[in-house]
Amino acid sequence: MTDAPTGAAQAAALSDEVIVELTDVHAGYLPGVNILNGANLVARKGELIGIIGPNGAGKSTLLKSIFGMVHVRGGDITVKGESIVGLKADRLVQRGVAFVPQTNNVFPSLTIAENLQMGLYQNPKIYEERLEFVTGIFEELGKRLKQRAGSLSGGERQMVAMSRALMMDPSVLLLDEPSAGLSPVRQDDAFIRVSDINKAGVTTIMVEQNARRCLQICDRGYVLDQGKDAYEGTGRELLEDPKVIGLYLGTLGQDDAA
Amino acid sequence: MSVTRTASLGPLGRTQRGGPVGLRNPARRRPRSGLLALIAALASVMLAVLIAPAAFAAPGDDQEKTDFYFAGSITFEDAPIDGVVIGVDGGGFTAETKTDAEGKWRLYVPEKDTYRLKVDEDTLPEGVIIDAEQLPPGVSPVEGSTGEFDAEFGLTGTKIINLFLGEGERITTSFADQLIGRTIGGINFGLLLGLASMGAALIYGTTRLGNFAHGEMVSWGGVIAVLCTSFWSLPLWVGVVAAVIAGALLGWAMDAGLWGPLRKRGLGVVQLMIVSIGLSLALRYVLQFMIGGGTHQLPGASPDPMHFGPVTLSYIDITGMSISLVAILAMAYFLNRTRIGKATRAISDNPQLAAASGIDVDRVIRIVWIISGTLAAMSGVLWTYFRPGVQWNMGMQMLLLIFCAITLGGLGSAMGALIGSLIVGVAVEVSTLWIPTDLKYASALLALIIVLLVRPQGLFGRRERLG
Amino acid sequence: GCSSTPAETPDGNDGGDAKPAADLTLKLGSLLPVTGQLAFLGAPMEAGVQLAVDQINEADAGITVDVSNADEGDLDNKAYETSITKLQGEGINALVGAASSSVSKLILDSNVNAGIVMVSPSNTSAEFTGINDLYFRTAPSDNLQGEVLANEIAEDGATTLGIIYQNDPYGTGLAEAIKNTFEGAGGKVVAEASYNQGDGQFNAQVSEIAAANPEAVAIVSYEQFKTIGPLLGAAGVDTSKLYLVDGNLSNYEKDNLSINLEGSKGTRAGAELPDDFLEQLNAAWTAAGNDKINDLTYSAEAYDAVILIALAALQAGSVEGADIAGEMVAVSGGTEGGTPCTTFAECADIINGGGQADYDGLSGKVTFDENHDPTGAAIGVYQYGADNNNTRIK
Amino acid sequence: MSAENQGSDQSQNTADVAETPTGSIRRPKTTGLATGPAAPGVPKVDPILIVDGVERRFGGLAAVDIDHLEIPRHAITALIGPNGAGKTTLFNLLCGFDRPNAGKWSFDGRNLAGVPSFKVARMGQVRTFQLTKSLSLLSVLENMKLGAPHQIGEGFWASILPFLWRRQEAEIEEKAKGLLKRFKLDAKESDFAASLSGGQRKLLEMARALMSDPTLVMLDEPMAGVNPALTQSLLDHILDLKDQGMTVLFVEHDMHMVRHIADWVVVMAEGRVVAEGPPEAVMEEPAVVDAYLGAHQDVDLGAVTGRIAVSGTDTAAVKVRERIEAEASAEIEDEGDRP
Amino acid sequence: MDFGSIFGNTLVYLFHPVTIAYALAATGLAVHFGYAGLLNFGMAAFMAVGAYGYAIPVLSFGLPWWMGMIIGMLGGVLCALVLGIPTLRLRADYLAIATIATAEIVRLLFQTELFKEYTNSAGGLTGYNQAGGFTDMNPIPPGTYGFGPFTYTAGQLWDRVFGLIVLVLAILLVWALMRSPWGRVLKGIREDEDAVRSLGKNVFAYKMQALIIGGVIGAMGGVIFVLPSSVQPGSYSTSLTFFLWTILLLGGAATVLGPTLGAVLFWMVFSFLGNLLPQAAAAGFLPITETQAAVVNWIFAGVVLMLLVIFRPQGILGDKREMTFVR
Ligand SMILES: Nc1ncnc2c1ncn2[C@@H]1O[C@H](COP(=O)(O)OP(=O)(O)OP(=O)(O)O)[C@@H](O)[C@H]1O
Ligand SMILES: Nc1ncnc2c1ncn2[C@@H]1O[C@H](COP(=O)(O)OP(=O)(O)OP(=O)(O)O)[C@@H](O)[C@H]1O
Ligand SMILES: [Mg+2]
Ligand SMILES: [Mg+2]
Repeated sequence: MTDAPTGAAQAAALSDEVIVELTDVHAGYLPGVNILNGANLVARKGELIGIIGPNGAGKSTLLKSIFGMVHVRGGDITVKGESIVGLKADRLVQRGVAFVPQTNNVFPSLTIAENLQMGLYQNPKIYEERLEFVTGIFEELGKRLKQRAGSLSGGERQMVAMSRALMMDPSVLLLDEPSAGLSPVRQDDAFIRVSDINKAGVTTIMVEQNARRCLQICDRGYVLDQGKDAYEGTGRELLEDPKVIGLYLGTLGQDDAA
Repeated sequence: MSVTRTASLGPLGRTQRGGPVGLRNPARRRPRSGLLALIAALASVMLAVLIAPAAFAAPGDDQEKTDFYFAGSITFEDAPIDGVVIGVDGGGFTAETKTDAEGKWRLYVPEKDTYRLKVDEDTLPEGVIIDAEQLPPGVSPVEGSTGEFDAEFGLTGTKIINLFLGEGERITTSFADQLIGRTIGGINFGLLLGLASMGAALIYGTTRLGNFAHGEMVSWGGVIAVLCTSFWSLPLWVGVVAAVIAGALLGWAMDAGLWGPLRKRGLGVVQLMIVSIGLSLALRYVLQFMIGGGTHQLPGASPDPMHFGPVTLSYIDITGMSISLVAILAMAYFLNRTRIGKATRAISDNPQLAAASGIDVDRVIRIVWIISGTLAAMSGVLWTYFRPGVQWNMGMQMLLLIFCAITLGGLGSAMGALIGSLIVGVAVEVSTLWIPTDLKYASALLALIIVLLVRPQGLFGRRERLG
Repeated sequence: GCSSTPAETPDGNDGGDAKPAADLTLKLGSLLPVTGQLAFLGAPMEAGVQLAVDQINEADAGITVDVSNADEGDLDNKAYETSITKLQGEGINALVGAASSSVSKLILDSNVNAGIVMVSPSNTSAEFTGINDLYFRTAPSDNLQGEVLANEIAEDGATTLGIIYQNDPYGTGLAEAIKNTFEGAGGKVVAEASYNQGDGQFNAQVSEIAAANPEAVAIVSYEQFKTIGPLLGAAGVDTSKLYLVDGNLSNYEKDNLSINLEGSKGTRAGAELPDDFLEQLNAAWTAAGNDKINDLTYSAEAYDAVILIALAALQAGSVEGADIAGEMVAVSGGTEGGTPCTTFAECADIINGGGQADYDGLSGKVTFDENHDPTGAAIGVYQYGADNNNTRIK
Repeated sequence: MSAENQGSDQSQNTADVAETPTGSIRRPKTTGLATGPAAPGVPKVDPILIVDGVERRFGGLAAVDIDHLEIPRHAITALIGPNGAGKTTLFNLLCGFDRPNAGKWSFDGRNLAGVPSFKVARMGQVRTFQLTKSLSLLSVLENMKLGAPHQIGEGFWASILPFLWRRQEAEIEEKAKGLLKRFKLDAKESDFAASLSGGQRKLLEMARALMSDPTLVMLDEPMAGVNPALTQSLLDHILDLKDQGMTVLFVEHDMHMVRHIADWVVVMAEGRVVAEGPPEAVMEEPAVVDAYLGAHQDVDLGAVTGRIAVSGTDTAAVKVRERIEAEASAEIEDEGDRP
Repeated sequence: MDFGSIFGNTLVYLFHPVTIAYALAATGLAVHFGYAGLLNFGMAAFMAVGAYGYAIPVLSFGLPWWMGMIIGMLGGVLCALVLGIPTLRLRADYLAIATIATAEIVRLLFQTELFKEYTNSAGGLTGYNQAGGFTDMNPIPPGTYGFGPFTYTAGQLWDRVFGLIVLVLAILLVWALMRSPWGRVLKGIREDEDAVRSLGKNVFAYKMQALIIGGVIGAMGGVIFVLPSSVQPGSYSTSLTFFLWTILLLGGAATVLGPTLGAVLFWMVFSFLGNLLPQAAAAGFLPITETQAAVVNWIFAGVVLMLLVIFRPQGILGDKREMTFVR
């Protein structure tokens, strides 16, 4: 039912401009312990990149290292051709990079509206306009703008987190497990929206444990294991690679989807 | 101001027994006849006229002076009685004197011993006697007589025996008036405290740092003002402006020189708290180094108060209260409505995420420190006028109350800091109507604990949800 | 090097001139507040110590005093803790201090253990009466001062009195003495309000007093008067009927007080201080590079304490703490037969001449009784003029 | 335990499962749990947890409002429902972490209303948290050990006397290590729990809850963020535990997992139980599909989003895609487009 | 400058009743904060209760000294209960302020004139060691012992030895407790009490037990503190608590020996500065007078305390790794 060549063709059709590039990145939290051991990744303009891998592989660490939240000890990270190693997070935001962390991704004591406002802290003028866009995706939020994010359910928080990042109309979007905790219908919506946003030209890098869904919409995917990119390929190639299935995707989804 | 007339003072200062004690007791002695009274009155008038020159001389001038004397004054219904005859007798020595126009008398005696004193009750006004029961403690009445008693010297060579006869009148403030007056005073104090608390609450609300050096930031304002005015004799307004600017500078310097770098090092809040304790110690003694250990007054401190019913306020109080209120409300607006204000709360929740949202965390925190320093310095100047006086450790003296206030209101809440401060202020001022004054701060602290018992998150705090 | 040998002073004995009789070097420590809540008290006392030491050393009467100052601090910063260790480490024989009765009590045992004689210039509480053989004080007793002040208030005709006092042994003791005497004279104390040391504001206390509307108000405080005084004025209390005590009887001319104290009175122990006493103090004090002082509170007591210690050492011919303590009563005139003298040089001459001196100091005759309390102190009564300075009237 | 349950539990081969970590065999479901036709509130043959009229309001919002609900014993029950349906809130209430405005509930026949959370856990009803709660500055192993119940050494006086608790401690440690291996956390055993990744925390949370051998374990989205391959092997573990007599109640949005292991499914929406029944049946209910599962459940998202060509026969995908495009394209075109 | 005396006076604090008393109190605080995560800013109250609990029974009721000490420790238990019942349910930062407040109330109650009969209000208490009291129990024959800066009379040695015995016992107790499952639960509570609750542990009871244990150790610290001196309400101000916290963090919060090490270091730093600066000023190395040096001393002390915490935030014995995760 899938049609791999089409996907590949589409990827090829994208511009070749490299937006995000990690070359041989080494990074870690504790002194002397590297979590990323020479990770490489390329995201070209308009690409939707999926990253999958086992728990603790370093996927979140990879995103955090792009966003300057982890000490990068070796290698280089460039965004739009410029090295951004050591740059503060708010500078990256100025360059149009948005990030949804995996955990602690909302401001609990702020209301939903304020959380969203924080999303476009640097450009508050377009609030109304963007709010409409975001609440179009997650209608639930629109109705409870005054509720404090700390009292939201897990899924609702996730929606707020996504929305916050989408508020600022980024040119590069980093998503760490955006679908976790969302109900199936919202998950699908989220994937579709991410895909749509990406199609509109936003380079997107997405970490997902909902690997099948993720790879279905990705242009290219990376499998990260033990801090290194173990596999790379188009979403379809990875989806069908038996090794990837055996080690990372499992067969549960396969059975049911079939 | 409502004025109460009290029968508080009896003749000899003890009125608990009720009624106009010390007045001649009809059961014990009948009033004299009209004739005698007339004579007595005439005599006293004549006497007064005759000895008028002597009245200008000090009491006791009629005697040979020694190192030891009895003295006192005699009044009836608050008016001095002139010409009362008092005699002393003991150790073979006797002497007599009369009270002067001020009701004063003095009797020198040759040595420190027990003497018997006798007031000639006939020279007292009509119907007045000296009730033995009402004599001061330590003066023992002689059995079977009135107006006669034994008195002894204490450690010194002087023994005073005042006889305040008749119903005294003392105007005291009624309880209700005291309550009102003190409540207003408490609000005044509370607003001042609120101004100081705002800064601490702001720092806490942004960085989760309980800044124990905040007291010194308050003192700093007062110290700069006093340096400018008292030490360098600059006009007051210069001092005040300088204090506020210096407050902002201190806030800036603290963040730029200390807290900013420490944030980069990733110290935990408890570690930072201990650092702030060290800083508080260092700063406090820097201030002592600057102005010494004494108290200094700013020009114009404690001007004449204005009276509004039971409430007395000076224009400084009113100015201070207005400034506090405006500043506090402005802060509340800043925190809840402006972008940076919201950013402070966002940073408090999660600095990393705040940075990831494009907030320049360091810059916002810098601004917060500057605002906090400014507010603290302003409250320092007001505190200087409120107390009044500048002292190197005056900020530390209110630190606990500041913490008490912001916790009571709910940590991190601007409105909470204001309400908490008012509660603390009123508790401190009003509670001593019931409890000893040396426990006045305990009342504020107790208020905190009671509030936390009922609302563990403080008045304006919110509980986090679970799961 | 902390063991205590008196002769250990590296260069204390320049020993140029010939010395009469003995040749003693007294290691004297002073533990007075330079920091902390009582910091304002420290300088006058330190100056008193310095002046006395200078005079003793100048007199060259067979005893040299090698003084070492340490900071008493307060109970909050606990400076006394390391200071006393330091002084003991230096092997002092005698100590002038502490100023605060709490600190005196805290260090007493360890000083006694180390055989140091202690003379406090400002402990007034009755609790120190006979507390230890090695403990003396030159401050007048609360009871005496309280009685003088209360008599003064009563004699001025006040029927009612309000008292604001510090809740510490000094304040409570004095307040109680004032109250007892005043009520014993037929007056009534209608309001009492105490505050704790370190309190920042006194509004509730002043309100309490003002509400009772007493004719006179006694303020038993230290420097806090500078804050309490104006508050009393603002609360409508008659500031010409305030009564102050030795802790706060200062000249307030330069203090910008905003109230006029004219007519108010206060008490302080001792004869009227010589006119030039302040100048002498400042001369001694500023010689060491310190800022000038304006205040004399307890400086005479500190001065007397040093002179007495030196005289006792001279009389004993020894600088051991116990020996000094043994002669303290005698040189103060507590035993019969002493020849009165008023300066160190004078007294030292008597002692060196084989006689017995009876030192009558600036803070009074300071005659120690068997409990080591000073007796015979004359309490002076002072009155404020329009310039907020006080002059002695009795 | 009902007779039907026992009948259906037999044909089960654990050895098979262990061999193939990714291709586990579907085990037969426990059936015959309810006494009547599947409908909200239907009584169970052998309920372990009975909820009656429990209501929890936050301001105007009724987060939980359940008339009657029974959870069957020795079975795996899935609690599903849209975000904000009140699932976590219900968990909080049932475990004593929150107090309802009204209602009562019982566990194993014992009334739980007003019972503090720790006592609930001691009775054998243990939960995990959706937003994980790891004990950051304790090692992973210590986290696990803390999960063990009835430890002698946790008493104050006994703790000073190691000989009283050493043996038990050794047993606990062994068990903890076994579980950690199973949950692929053995390599992190001595690291601080704070250094775990998001998914690893979920795993730890679950493993820790299992340390206490609970009668009823309540898992709040246990597999969100866990790698699918690992999920699969863990599901077998849960099934094993069920076979050993444990009851499981879990919240999950991963429908594969629900289909795979749940014997019974309860659907919540807006605080109420809107449907319950065996998984296949419930997931076909139109209301559930509409509000919760969505139309794309079984459709390749690549097709929906137009990333892969859709063959004409795949009508579902075509329809969905058309709808989506109609709804969204307008917005995205004028707002999402960047110059 | 006489470095011999400077170092001598500094070394004195290696073995000193004050060091021991502070070490005890800080050990108690380690149980509270280091292990149980209770932000107890009321440690001064425990010391006060210990001290008064020891002195009042001896002075007012004529009980023997050891009864006094037991009552002092019971005072610690009581104080823990009084402090804990209202405050233990609070969030950590609220707890900190509530405990400060409670401790101040306790101090003010000891200081007020209301209970003068027993507490002697601000005058404090003395004389509880005399006449059949603790001093008379001294088993050490009179004489001087030791060498150099460590020279003691029998009485001084007795104070120290007794204090040291108590300290060692307390450290052993804490060590035993913290390596047990009980200690594990406590540490769990420090990290997340809800998680521990969900595992079936009675969090409140554990917190209370910890508060009591730490409180009793702190109260014992209070007793040792007053053995060679006197009970003064002013000693128990918040600055005492602050100093104890500094000590705790200097040594390492969740360590057994850290508090003791911290106490030694703390007092040695204070003493060193207090000796060095006036001498340096007198010798002309600093452009200040000796009097000013006393003030500058405190500025330095504050700065040094800051620096110690800044450059060794986990404390001397603490685990550096922990600092990566603190917030
Ligand atoms: N403390 C609170 N204050 C206000 N509203 C709350 C509070 N707690 C929960 N809610 C609301 O109650 C509803 C139910 O929340 P709950 O967490 O139970 O949802 P859930 O079913 O677990 O959702 P999810 O699948 O997203 O985790 C949500 O809409 C949430 O916003
Ligand atoms: N703050 C931290 N300090 C130390 N180590 C950490 C920290 N965060 C993560 N690690 C370690 O780094 C490794 C990678 O973590 P990371 O969060 O990047 O994993 P991940 O691939 O995102 O996993 P998951 O899918 O579970 O989220 C893990 O082994 C984890 O233990
Ligand atoms: Mg991750
Ligand atoms: Mg939930």
